[in-house]
Amino acid sequence: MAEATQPSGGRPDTAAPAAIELRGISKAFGPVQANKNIDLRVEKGTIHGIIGENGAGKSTLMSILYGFYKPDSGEIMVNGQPLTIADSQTAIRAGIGMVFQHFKLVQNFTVLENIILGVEDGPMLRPSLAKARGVLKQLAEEYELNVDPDETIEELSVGHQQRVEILKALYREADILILDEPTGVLTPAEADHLFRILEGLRAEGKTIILITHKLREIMEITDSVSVMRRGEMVASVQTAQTSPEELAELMVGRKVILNIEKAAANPGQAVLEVRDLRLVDDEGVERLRGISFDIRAGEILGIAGVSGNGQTQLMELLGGYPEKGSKVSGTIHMNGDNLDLTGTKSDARTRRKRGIGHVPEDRQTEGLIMDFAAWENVAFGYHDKPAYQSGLMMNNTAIKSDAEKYFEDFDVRPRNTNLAARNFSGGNQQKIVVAREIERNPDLLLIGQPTRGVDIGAIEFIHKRIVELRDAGKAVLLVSVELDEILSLSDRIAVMFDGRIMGERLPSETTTGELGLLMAGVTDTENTPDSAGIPPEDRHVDELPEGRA
Amino acid sequence: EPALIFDLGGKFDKSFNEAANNGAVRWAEETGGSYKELEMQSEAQREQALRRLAETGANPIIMTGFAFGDVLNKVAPDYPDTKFGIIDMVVEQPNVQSVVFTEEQGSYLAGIMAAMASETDTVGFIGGMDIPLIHKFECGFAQGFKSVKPEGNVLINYTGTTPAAWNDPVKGGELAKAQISQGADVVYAAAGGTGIGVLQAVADGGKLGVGVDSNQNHLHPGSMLTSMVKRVDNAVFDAFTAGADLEAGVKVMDLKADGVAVAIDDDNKDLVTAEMQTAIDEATAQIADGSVAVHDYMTDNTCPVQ
Amino acid sequence: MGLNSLKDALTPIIVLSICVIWVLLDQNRALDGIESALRLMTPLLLACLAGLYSERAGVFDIGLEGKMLMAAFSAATVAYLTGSAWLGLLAGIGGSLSLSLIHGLASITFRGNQLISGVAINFLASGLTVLLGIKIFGLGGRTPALVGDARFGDLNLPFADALAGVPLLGPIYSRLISGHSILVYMAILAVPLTWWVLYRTRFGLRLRAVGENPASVDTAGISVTRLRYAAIAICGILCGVAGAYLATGLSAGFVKEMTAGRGFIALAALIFAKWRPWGALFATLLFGLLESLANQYPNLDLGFVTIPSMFMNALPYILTVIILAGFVGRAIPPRAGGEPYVKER
Amino acid sequence: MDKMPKWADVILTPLISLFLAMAISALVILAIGESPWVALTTMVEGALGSSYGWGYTLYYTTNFIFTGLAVMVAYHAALFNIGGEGQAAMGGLGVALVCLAFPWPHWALALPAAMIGGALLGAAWAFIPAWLQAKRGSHIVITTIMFNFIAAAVLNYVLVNMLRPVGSMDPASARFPEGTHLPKLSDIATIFGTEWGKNTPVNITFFIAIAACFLVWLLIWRTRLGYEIRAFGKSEPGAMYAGISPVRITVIAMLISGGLAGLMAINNVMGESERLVLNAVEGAGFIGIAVALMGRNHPFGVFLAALLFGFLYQGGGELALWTSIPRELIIVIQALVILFTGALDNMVRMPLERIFMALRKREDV
Ligand SMILES: Nc1ncnc2c1ncn2[C@@H]1O[C@H](COP(=O)(O)OP(=O)(O)OP(=O)(O)O)[C@@H](O)[C@H]1O
Ligand SMILES: Nc1ncnc2c1ncn2[C@@H]1O[C@H](COP(=O)(O)OP(=O)(O)OP(=O)(O)O)[C@@H](O)[C@H]1O
Ligand SMILES: [Mg+2]
Ligand SMILES: [Mg+2]
Repeated sequence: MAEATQPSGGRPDTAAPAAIELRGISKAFGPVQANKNIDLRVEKGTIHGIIGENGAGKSTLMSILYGFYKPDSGEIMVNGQPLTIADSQTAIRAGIGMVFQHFKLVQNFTVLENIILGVEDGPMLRPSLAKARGVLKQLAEEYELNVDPDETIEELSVGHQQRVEILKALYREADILILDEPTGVLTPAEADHLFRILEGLRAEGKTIILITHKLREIMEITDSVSVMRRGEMVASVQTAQTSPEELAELMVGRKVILNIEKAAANPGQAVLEVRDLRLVDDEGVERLRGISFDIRAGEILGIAGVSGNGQTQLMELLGGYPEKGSKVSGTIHMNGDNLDLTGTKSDARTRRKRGIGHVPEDRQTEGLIMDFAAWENVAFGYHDKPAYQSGLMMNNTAIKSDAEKYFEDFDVRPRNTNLAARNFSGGNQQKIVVAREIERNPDLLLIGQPTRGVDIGAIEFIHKRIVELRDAGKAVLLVSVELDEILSLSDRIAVMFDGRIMGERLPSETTTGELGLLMAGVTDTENTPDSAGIPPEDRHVDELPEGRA
Repeated sequence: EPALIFDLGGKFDKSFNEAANNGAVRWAEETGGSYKELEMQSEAQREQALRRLAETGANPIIMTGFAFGDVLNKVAPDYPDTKFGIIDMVVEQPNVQSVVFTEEQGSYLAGIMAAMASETDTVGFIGGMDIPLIHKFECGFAQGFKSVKPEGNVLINYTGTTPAAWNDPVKGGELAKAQISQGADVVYAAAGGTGIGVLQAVADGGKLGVGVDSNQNHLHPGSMLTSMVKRVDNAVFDAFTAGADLEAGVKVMDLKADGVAVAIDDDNKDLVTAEMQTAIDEATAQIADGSVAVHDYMTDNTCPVQ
Repeated sequence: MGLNSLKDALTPIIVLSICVIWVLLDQNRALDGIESALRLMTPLLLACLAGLYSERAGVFDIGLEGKMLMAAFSAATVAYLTGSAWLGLLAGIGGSLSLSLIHGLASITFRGNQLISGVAINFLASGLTVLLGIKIFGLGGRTPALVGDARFGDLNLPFADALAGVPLLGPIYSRLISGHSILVYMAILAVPLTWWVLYRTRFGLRLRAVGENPASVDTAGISVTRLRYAAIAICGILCGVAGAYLATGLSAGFVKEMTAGRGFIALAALIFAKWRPWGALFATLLFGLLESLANQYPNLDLGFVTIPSMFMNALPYILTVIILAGFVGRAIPPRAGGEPYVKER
Repeated sequence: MDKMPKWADVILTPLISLFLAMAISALVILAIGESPWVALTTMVEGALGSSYGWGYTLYYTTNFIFTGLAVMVAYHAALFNIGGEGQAAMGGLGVALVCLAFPWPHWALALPAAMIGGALLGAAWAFIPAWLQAKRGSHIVITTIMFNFIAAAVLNYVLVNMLRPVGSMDPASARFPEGTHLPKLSDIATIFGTEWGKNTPVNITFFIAIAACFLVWLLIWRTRLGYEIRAFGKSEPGAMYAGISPVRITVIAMLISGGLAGLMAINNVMGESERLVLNAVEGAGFIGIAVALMGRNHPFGVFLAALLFGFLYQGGGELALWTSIPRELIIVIQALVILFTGALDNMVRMPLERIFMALRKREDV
């Protein structure tokens, strides 16, 4: 451990200059010191991982390298040459490419337009587009990065959007590729596919910096790894010489249990009975095609699937806010009572009154009002609760005292309920939402992507709480693209594909491989081995109905 | 020291505020006297301005525009020793002189001239905001026109319903062109700043325009048939001259009293034919002796000809 | 999808139907009316395209009115003083550009509120034009009337007279198309030009990108600030031409507040057009047509009832609401519009 | 966590901005060949130097409070209500109809009825744009602009053809009956035996405006509806998730907004002119936008901004009345104040923040 705190080279031959060398980089955002005197050395032709808790300063550091932010102090050497990176253009010219945590794509532009933006060949677009089309075809073949160049970004799945970002960097002939949490939005298959590409790039001599929260990925693919904590670089080590446990401890500053223990389920009465649920969105696309399932009290039903196969619509429909203009049919029974699917009694408010709690997939645009104070967010969705009213006014004291309690129980940091939600890190934001929904003690908890972009410490905590709720005899519907999460939390697993449930499995009796096949739309009977090789999302695009394109 | 208050249009409105200003300036030039003047800035200021002027001892205080009527009714009794003059409105108070003009008579003459100048038997009228005062102009004009050409046609447009109606020369120009395209060859504009656009478009289109309030003949010499002048300047001049002895009561500035007239000067004398001049003189005499009565729209909100 | 493209085609369809029906009913008046509509459309179109550049780049601009007013004043003043409409046009552009610069300073450099800045610019123009007018000419804010070369005259296209006799096309060419000020043709040409710039050039690509997602432009190494300044500069130039046309083309001089709300109508047209150049042409033409219709038929007699002039004057506004409510779908503004680009909080 | 203390942000920044605006205004005044000092003293003297000036300043302030609050409430629901002008005009019609409908025995009875009338018509005028936005997706900015024009047309028609006493030149309604005349603040002062603001139009509506500020504050930050309005304004998907109906909030927020704008008519129509005239609103609807934005969409800010604009209006009026400075100068000064305090505020804030950061660093060391 002792030697680990010294930044040291990736590969033994120290004669060659490092691809990247950062010295004493500091950066403050107002009063927040995001980076403190950071040193980092990344050798050529290696994959270097960077890990750290939410808000540790990883994205900031990489953005500085990419010329997006200007550092307050420090120097940057690229391939041994000192370089002042004033803007991203300089970084691009120095061969640095970056795939941001939040993609920097223009939603209503085509893939091609996004690719050439900023590196057009001349004042006219046509020649640039034609050239890019050719190059893109080559790159696609070379790296198996297929995307339709004429599709607009908003029509693409997140996985494909990420491909566009990678293609953007490759099109700019990047030698050094930075990926900020690339797998946060990917399915296991997609992530594997990405790693194969990264390995290919490494083989070509390119250098890759990979930011991730997933220790498994670090162990699997990186050559060396750096750990950041609270704006500081706390360690840089060879991956081969460390372990997940050690990294987790370096990151969080304490021991972390990576696998949660949970007792066997003890299911009771059916809480939710869903029959033949169908939903056609306002563009006429059938998003749910006859979904039926039960969830019993004291049980976690996990829904696995590639994102975009109807999980979002299912959760929104159960939560009481299907997209405007969509038509729904089927029945939902909650504790034996029929729930309205249309009309004023089908809204989220009524669902909450019925005892349905909901942690939405998108905490930033749905689960929280980012400009509201944390304590106000604690009442969000429950603001009409009688306990929060006093006469005509709202009882803010009651809300604040609840907020204090939740912050304490869920260890939300900083412990300041008056801060606006946007000032919390992603993990802590998620804790606020989860606390709000779980503490309400709902009969049924809908929880979507509970740990997306959340650091290890917080994941552990949130998982524990979900299991506790189940053990208290409540029903939980869990939707996640993380198969690990599904497998370790669920008592039963349903796999969704193209608006249908392809099959149900017990976690003890299934494997990642089998679930992967179901997620790709391969049903139990036609279990053909060759279809497994194709990344699932490639296939489902073709099978979507015409109206979608 | 006399005082003059202009209405919201401002003293350079190319219209009656400006005419009032001319009267005051002339008075100052001829007598060497000085006077106070104010321009309104908002509705609520009317009372403020009146009171403040009265308190500073200004006498008489002349104001232009019917919008002062209501306020003056309220303020005048509080300052019995001050004389007030209001133009375009009757206020019945012992210390107020109300000056009203018979715009319908002047417009009647303009209508006769337009009818005689028109070759297409179609003429146009363009008003600013659609309010009663402007209908008074419109109605007089139409009566005069029909008295010569009973079968002829008067096209009527109003500019708008917001204050912009008085300041939209572009719209004025388009309205004039629309009327020209319907055959109008003489267009009478009673629309403030909008009228400038009307007269411009008429001149550009080679037709004849009729100005209003002040003598606007000089704007487009040769294209201006005449201007229906309303001698607000005389009214102000007279009031200033009368000073503190300003006579209370209603003062009707009609054709007879030279309160309204059609302007004939060097700029348009070539357009005024001898028959036209005769017809004007005749009509003036008839109106004066009462054998021709020009209907005043304001009396019953209707116009006998349409 | 099919429904949406139908909705997009609706404005052109409405516009063309009005024209065709009108011509069929009363060809003579219709041609004059449509010609008038083209003139009325021109300032709206220029201002609308101005707003399009600005808003497509992510800078909202409710100051179109003020810029046009300032341009009208500067154009009239300089045209009067120099006797040249072209110098007036340059001055108009200059006047409008200086307000654009203020807007840029406030909303781009200092990341201020774009709406407030726009409101301020409208007030500023409204006050300054009259103040300067009084100072220079002493006519209560008016400029003296412009004559001769100080105004933009009407351009007669070749063969206009010769072709006038040809049935149908002849009158359309000689009366509708020919005989406008050069600025009208410039405005109409600006539509395909804008389309071409926006969709066929590098600048256009970047401009649209910066209005949708400035971070994408920034991470591509292009200056967001410079792009946005370029956009508002174009906006200033177009507003300048619009104002100059009002004062030195359509009328012969400046009258205070002479823009009379056209900047706001242009803004409405921009939303109507869904921020697209051809849409802008048809939306503003629709406004022009409605106003021209109201001008031609001031007291529409429907037989059983005569619509009073007040309502004929308000007709363009009423119909706009009805059309918006009934036919044109949701207009989605450029996503980054109205928000200053802030990298570091 | 903040870059500088709150007091600096809330007080120092606007004050410096205001100072800058005044400095540039002084340059403008110099440029037109007048004396800035005379202008300033005339304005301050005329607006704040006497109870008389205050009376007018507060009268205008009252107007701007209502329109400012109207814009503010809609703004919290992410609705940009440019229609205050039309809503206030229609509010005037509502007030006039109520006042003329009935020979009111006492103002205390007439006032609540007129308030309802004004608010109702103002709200009705906002309802259509709101409903169209919520249900049909018509952009509220366009529809409210259009409704301003339409309101002008309606008012013009009603005044000329229906409410105007026969034979009157003036497109205005008849005078309201005696029983509707609201007590002026000067009358109230007389009761207390002092003479204050004699012959100024400020009336008890001023207190209603202040109460409205407080009530709006309660509404937005203390009630469930306010919570829902703010949540909807910040994130529509969020609102859906929380079970807040976008249609309901859009319509309610605009109804409140239009109602507030309509209430302005109590002040100018019922309190001041005591009859309905054509252009009674006189741009207060538009100034409301500036007031709300400069007041940072907080009722207290709205109050201060309204006071500032009231001062500018009255001081400017005095300037135009008693000096040779044209009244348009005031519009320029207003523009500069809006520009510097509302849009260029970061020009002041950024350097200030740097100073405070540097000071803090030094303390830390
Ligand atoms: N643009 C910005 N302006 C102000 N503060 C910022 C900005 N970006 C990041 N910060 C702050 O800087 C700190 C480091 O943020 P950063 O995004 O680098 O963390 P991270 O390690 O990437 O976290 P995560 O794992 O959640 O992505 C955080 O406290 C964050 O709130
Ligand atoms: N009403 C119209 N009349 C003529 N051409 C049109 C019309 N509407 C759009 N166009 C043109 O058709 C082409 C395709 O339009 P499209 O809707 O795809 O624009 P877009 O690039 O998607 O715009 P945005 O980026 O705003 O979504 C564009 O070049 C556009 O200018
Ligand atoms: Mg990050
Ligand atoms: Mg599109």
